[in-house]
Amino acid sequence: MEAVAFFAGALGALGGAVAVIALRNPFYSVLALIVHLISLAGLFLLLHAEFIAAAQIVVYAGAVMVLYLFVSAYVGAVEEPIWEPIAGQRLLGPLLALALFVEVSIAVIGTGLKAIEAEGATVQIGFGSPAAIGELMLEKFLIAFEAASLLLLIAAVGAIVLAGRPRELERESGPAEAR
Amino acid sequence: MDITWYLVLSGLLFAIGACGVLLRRSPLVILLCLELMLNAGSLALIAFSRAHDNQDGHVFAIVVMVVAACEVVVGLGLIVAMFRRRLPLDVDQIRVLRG
Amino acid sequence: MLSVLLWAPLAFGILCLVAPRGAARWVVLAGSLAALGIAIGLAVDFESATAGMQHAVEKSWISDLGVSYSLGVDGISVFLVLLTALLWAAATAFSALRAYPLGDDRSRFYYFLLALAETAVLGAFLAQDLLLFVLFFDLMLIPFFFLIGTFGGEGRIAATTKMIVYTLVGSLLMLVAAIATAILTADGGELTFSIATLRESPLPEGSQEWIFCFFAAAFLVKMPAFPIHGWMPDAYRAAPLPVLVLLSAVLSKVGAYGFLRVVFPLFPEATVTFQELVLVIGVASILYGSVMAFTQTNVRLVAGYSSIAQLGFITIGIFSLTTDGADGAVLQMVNHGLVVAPLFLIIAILYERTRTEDLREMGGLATRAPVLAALFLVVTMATLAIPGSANFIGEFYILNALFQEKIVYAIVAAAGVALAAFYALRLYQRTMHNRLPAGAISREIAPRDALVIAPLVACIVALAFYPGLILERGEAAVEDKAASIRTPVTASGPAP
Amino acid sequence: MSASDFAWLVLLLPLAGSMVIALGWRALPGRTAGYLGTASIGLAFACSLGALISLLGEPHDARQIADSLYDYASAASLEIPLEILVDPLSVFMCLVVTGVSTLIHLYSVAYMDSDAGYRRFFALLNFFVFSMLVLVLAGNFVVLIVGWAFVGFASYALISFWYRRETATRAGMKAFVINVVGDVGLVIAAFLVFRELGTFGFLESFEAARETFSTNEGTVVAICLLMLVGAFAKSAQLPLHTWLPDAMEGPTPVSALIHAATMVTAGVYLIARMFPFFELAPTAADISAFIGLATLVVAATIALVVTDLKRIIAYSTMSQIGYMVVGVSIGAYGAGLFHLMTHAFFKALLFMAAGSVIAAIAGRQSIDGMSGFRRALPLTSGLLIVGALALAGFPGMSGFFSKDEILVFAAERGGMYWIFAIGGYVAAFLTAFYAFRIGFRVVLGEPCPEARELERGHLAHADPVNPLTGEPEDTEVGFPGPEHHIAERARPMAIAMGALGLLSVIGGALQIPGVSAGLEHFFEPTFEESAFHEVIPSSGSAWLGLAVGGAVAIAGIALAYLLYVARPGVTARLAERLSGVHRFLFNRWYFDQLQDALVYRPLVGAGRFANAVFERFVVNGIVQGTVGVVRGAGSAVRGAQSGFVRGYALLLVGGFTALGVYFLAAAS
Repeated sequence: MEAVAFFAGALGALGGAVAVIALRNPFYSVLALIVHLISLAGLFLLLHAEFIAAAQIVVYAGAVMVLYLFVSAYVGAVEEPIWEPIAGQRLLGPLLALALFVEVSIAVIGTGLKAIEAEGATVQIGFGSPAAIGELMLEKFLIAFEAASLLLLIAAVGAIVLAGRPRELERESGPAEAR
Repeated sequence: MDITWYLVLSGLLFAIGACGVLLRRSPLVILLCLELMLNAGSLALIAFSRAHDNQDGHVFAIVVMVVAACEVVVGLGLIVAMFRRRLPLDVDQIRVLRG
Repeated sequence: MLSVLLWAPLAFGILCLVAPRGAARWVVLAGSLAALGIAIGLAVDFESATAGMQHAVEKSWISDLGVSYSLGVDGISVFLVLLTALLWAAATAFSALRAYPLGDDRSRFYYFLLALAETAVLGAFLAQDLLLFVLFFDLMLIPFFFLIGTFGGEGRIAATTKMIVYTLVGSLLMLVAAIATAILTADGGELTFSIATLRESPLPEGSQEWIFCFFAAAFLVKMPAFPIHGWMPDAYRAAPLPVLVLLSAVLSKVGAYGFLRVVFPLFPEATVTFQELVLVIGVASILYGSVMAFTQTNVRLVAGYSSIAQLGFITIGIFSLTTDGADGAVLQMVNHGLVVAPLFLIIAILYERTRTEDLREMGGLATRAPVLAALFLVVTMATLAIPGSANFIGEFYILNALFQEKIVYAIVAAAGVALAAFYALRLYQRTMHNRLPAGAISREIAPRDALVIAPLVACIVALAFYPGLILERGEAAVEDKAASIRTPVTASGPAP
Repeated sequence: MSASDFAWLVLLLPLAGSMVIALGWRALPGRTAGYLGTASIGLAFACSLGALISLLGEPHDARQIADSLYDYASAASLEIPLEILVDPLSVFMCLVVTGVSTLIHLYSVAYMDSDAGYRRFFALLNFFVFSMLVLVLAGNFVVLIVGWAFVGFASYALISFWYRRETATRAGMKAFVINVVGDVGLVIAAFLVFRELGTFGFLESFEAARETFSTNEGTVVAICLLMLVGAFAKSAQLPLHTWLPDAMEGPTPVSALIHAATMVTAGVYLIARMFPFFELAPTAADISAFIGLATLVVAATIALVVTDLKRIIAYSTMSQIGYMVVGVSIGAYGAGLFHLMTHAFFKALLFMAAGSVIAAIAGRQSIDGMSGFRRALPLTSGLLIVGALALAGFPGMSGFFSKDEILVFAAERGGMYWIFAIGGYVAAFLTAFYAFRIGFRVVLGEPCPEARELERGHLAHADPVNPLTGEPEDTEVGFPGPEHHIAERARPMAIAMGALGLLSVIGGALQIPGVSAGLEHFFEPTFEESAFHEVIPSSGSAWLGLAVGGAVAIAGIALAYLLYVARPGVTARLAERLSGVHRFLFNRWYFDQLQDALVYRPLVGAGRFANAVFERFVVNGIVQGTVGVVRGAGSAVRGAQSGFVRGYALLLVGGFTALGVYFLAAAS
């Protein structure tokens, strides 16, 4: 049963991922990513990470992806040219990605991780629950938590600055004595 | 289910994301591929958490989410700014900083 | 206390970035004055009999690498710290009082860089951890790069590039050498960068030698010494004068100081091996600097090459490997700083009056400016180390020590003293005396400039009455360093 | 108060005077600065007298008092206190220096009156006196060197006092640099003393020297020769003399004080002070005596042909110092110092008179334009003649006794030393001749236009010009003031000159063979250890020497009278007939050119060469090479900086992959 769930989730995630990079229209790519994220949330559930799974769906697949959708709709569908300007990129890119995957696989299967019990440790009830995570965040990882919140704030400010009206446009159109 | 499966899956997703970053030219899609890579990382973190019965990985997954959110905000901001300045939405055409 | 001294300038520097534009310079000035106050306190409080560190601060910083945040002053550094604080206050005040950089809305940046540079230099003088020293040593480069590159005169880009190429090569060699020292000393054991600990187990002679060369390269470039002074003329020509004051008066000392602080205790055997080589470099610097100084026509370069000669004296004093010589060198470091700083400030004033830095087009400025002329005359006499000045006592100690050890070098170096008389006097005469050229105005020194220069000259005069002040306080620490050369700790088996 | 307390006061007063004038320059109206300066030196003179009296009150063998104020620069193995040595020699020098200085200050009060640098002048002049006193009172080598260099500095500052004149600034530079060469010699001598004897103190090193060195040992000869470099540079002896004639660019009182009466005799003082070393190194002492003799003769010959009034007196100074150097080098310390004193009197007087004459002729200095001032300047003319008589060694005058005493001493030592006696008398003849070349040409003869004008009560006035080059002066600050002052009209000048005239006449009475030997006796505590202490010419031979000297002097004066008064015009024909000799002498034996060619030009050439070739190719070559390497490396990897972000990403991933391979390899 668990295996079925895993493969279903894995297939969804992989399919979504491949679709993201394969589809020509960014709008569809975003939709594919949503599929991918939801499948991933399923996998998280299998790993007893209920809170993360919930956050994944609500925050990621929900809020963040909506942002992507808006932007891609705003920008419009831009077809990428077929012609590749960088010599070797077409060939080397997938090759390196494959090499990366092979390396990770070797690392995971072949060498260092034999010590991990196949099924993982037995976990208590409450593992991955919001309560447990919250406790960790506010005690052990308080500084990381605060740093993350600061980062968010800065990002928000940065986005406003970036997306605001371009300065020079303002100057050009603004009153002459501004300069 | 063997934890190894999750890890291999995570590696595969990461490789796919990397491949996308290397191949796609629309900044928007590159951002999406970055999300893929980040999520592959989250998956590995949570899998390790499960293996070790240690919830620290969960916290890091949340932090990764935060980072992803920030990146989205800034990245999309950049894209919108580029669009409004009528710059081409193609990373290959924005190459003033070359040697 | 030392931490406050070290970080106060930077703190004020950061404060100046958020201060209103008009107040920025006063904020940094306040910071440098605060540092000066603390430095004076340190000097007053100084215990002259002990060779060890005083006011030491010791905290583990990067424990895995054995790097600690460890500060301290001893007889060698206490007056250098005071000199640094004094000259920074002077240069900042000189800039601030004349609202330099003129009409430039980057002034906050300028003052911030000044403050950053002060912290970096103080750090280099205070650090008792090898890696910390190297970090501060390299940090000094950054503000000066921007100060010259942004606010400099003609040719500043080429000048900074040259300077960076030179000093960066030196710095990198030093970084490698510092890390190698720690790793080789630890020999698989626990890493430490503490100078005091490293000193107890010196390296085998073979590794000492190449590490010595790396350190020496960094220090000699910084000084600069002949023949690796190639960055000096361009940088001196381009740098803004208040910055040049610091570059010439303080930064050059860090190199000489490094020999005493790092090289002597850590690489005693290599020091003995290379003594002759460094002496040759020092004597060559003296002669070359002097001869160049009296053929130059640019006033900055006259002062610049004279600095090369003076630093040559300091080098040979240190490498006489005696207490006398090194003590004289410590005194001479302070003297040279005290002398060259007002010299460059006066050059700035002369430039305002003549609109040129070419000696051939200057002259006659003494007429309406007796005070300026008197101040300049005192500085000139101290530059040429007239007996009766503290500079003379410094040179006397240095040459006497060398004379007892290596008589030939001492006699050749003594020729430099006579040459100094010529170039220093030439600088004074060609600017202040003879006829006033067309276009030049003889005008008395402005009160705001006198406020900066007069105290420096007063320091020169006061020190002339009692050079023993520095000699006596430096003696114990210098003796400690010189002793490590005479009787090196041999952990690496019996000496051959 | 003990003698050393007085000595400290002697030092302090001129320094205080100098500081007060220098710092209060704006607050001192009119001649206040001048009188202030004079008073401080006068008080110093009084204190010197106090030191003398309290020293005489001490028992004979307690008349060498070393006293230190504080540790000036003691650390490690060096001990350098601020130390003075009060003994008959230093007190004698103090008396001469402060005494003559007081009078010259007084003279300057009026003479410099219209100069815009009045206060600067007195501040510097007082500083000079202070430095000179440091020099003579020094109790160890370091303090001696300090005083030595300070007088050099004061001399420089006063030579180039009129700094708008390029000739003056160049002369100042020359004087200073040559003096620094001397300083370096002295410094190295001190190093050598320290190395061998382990001390810088005078008394300690003298004692140690007698124990350590054997006679004529290489080291002690080296020490003495190095000291001689210092002494000769300061005392303008061959070949380091070229600065002294140029130093006449300074104001006349400066020439009188520094370049005649006091500073230039420092070398003589040094040799006398260091006599224990010189007696251990007779070779060095003989070299010194021969150089003194050479200077004596060379300078006297040059003085025969030079036309600039002040420069004639300057060469005369060199020549007279030659006498003193001969004296102290052959062991006639008392006689040498006696001549130092009398020379200070009459040479200062001569310069003062010359200053008065130059003022009367509106600042010109060539004696070709001067004649017949006897009625126009009665006082000046009279005192000029008195000075010339004393210089010539006319019987009864001060110079008569002091000069001959040296020569008699030389004869008394016999053997080789006869050369000095004979050479000295030859030079004495030349001296008498040139002394009256000045005297007769200025005083006698047809009055020149300026003199006539002055007889009618009007002081000549002309636009100021540089007396050497004739170019008009830049009349802002830094030139001789617009007005001139002559002794007949300025009381301070008259008083100072009168007092010196009196001293020039009676100064010889201190030590007349067979009558009085006050000075010799007074110096005994200092020179007690001297080997030549016992060499005292009998009064018979001394009187014989005096008779020869007197005769030579009168002969010289007579020849001068013949050539300049009885048959004017002969000299011009003589100069034409012997044009080669004349040109040689007029160009001062080509010493300047020699120095220029041997020292200055090579150094400047080396600098130019270094600048043009070395700096450009070698020093810059290093950096150019480095830059080339960096640039080459840069352009090699430049292709990678394509600007394609994805290209960079590819490199990044490639790097990752490579790292992964490395880690996997390392782990397996």
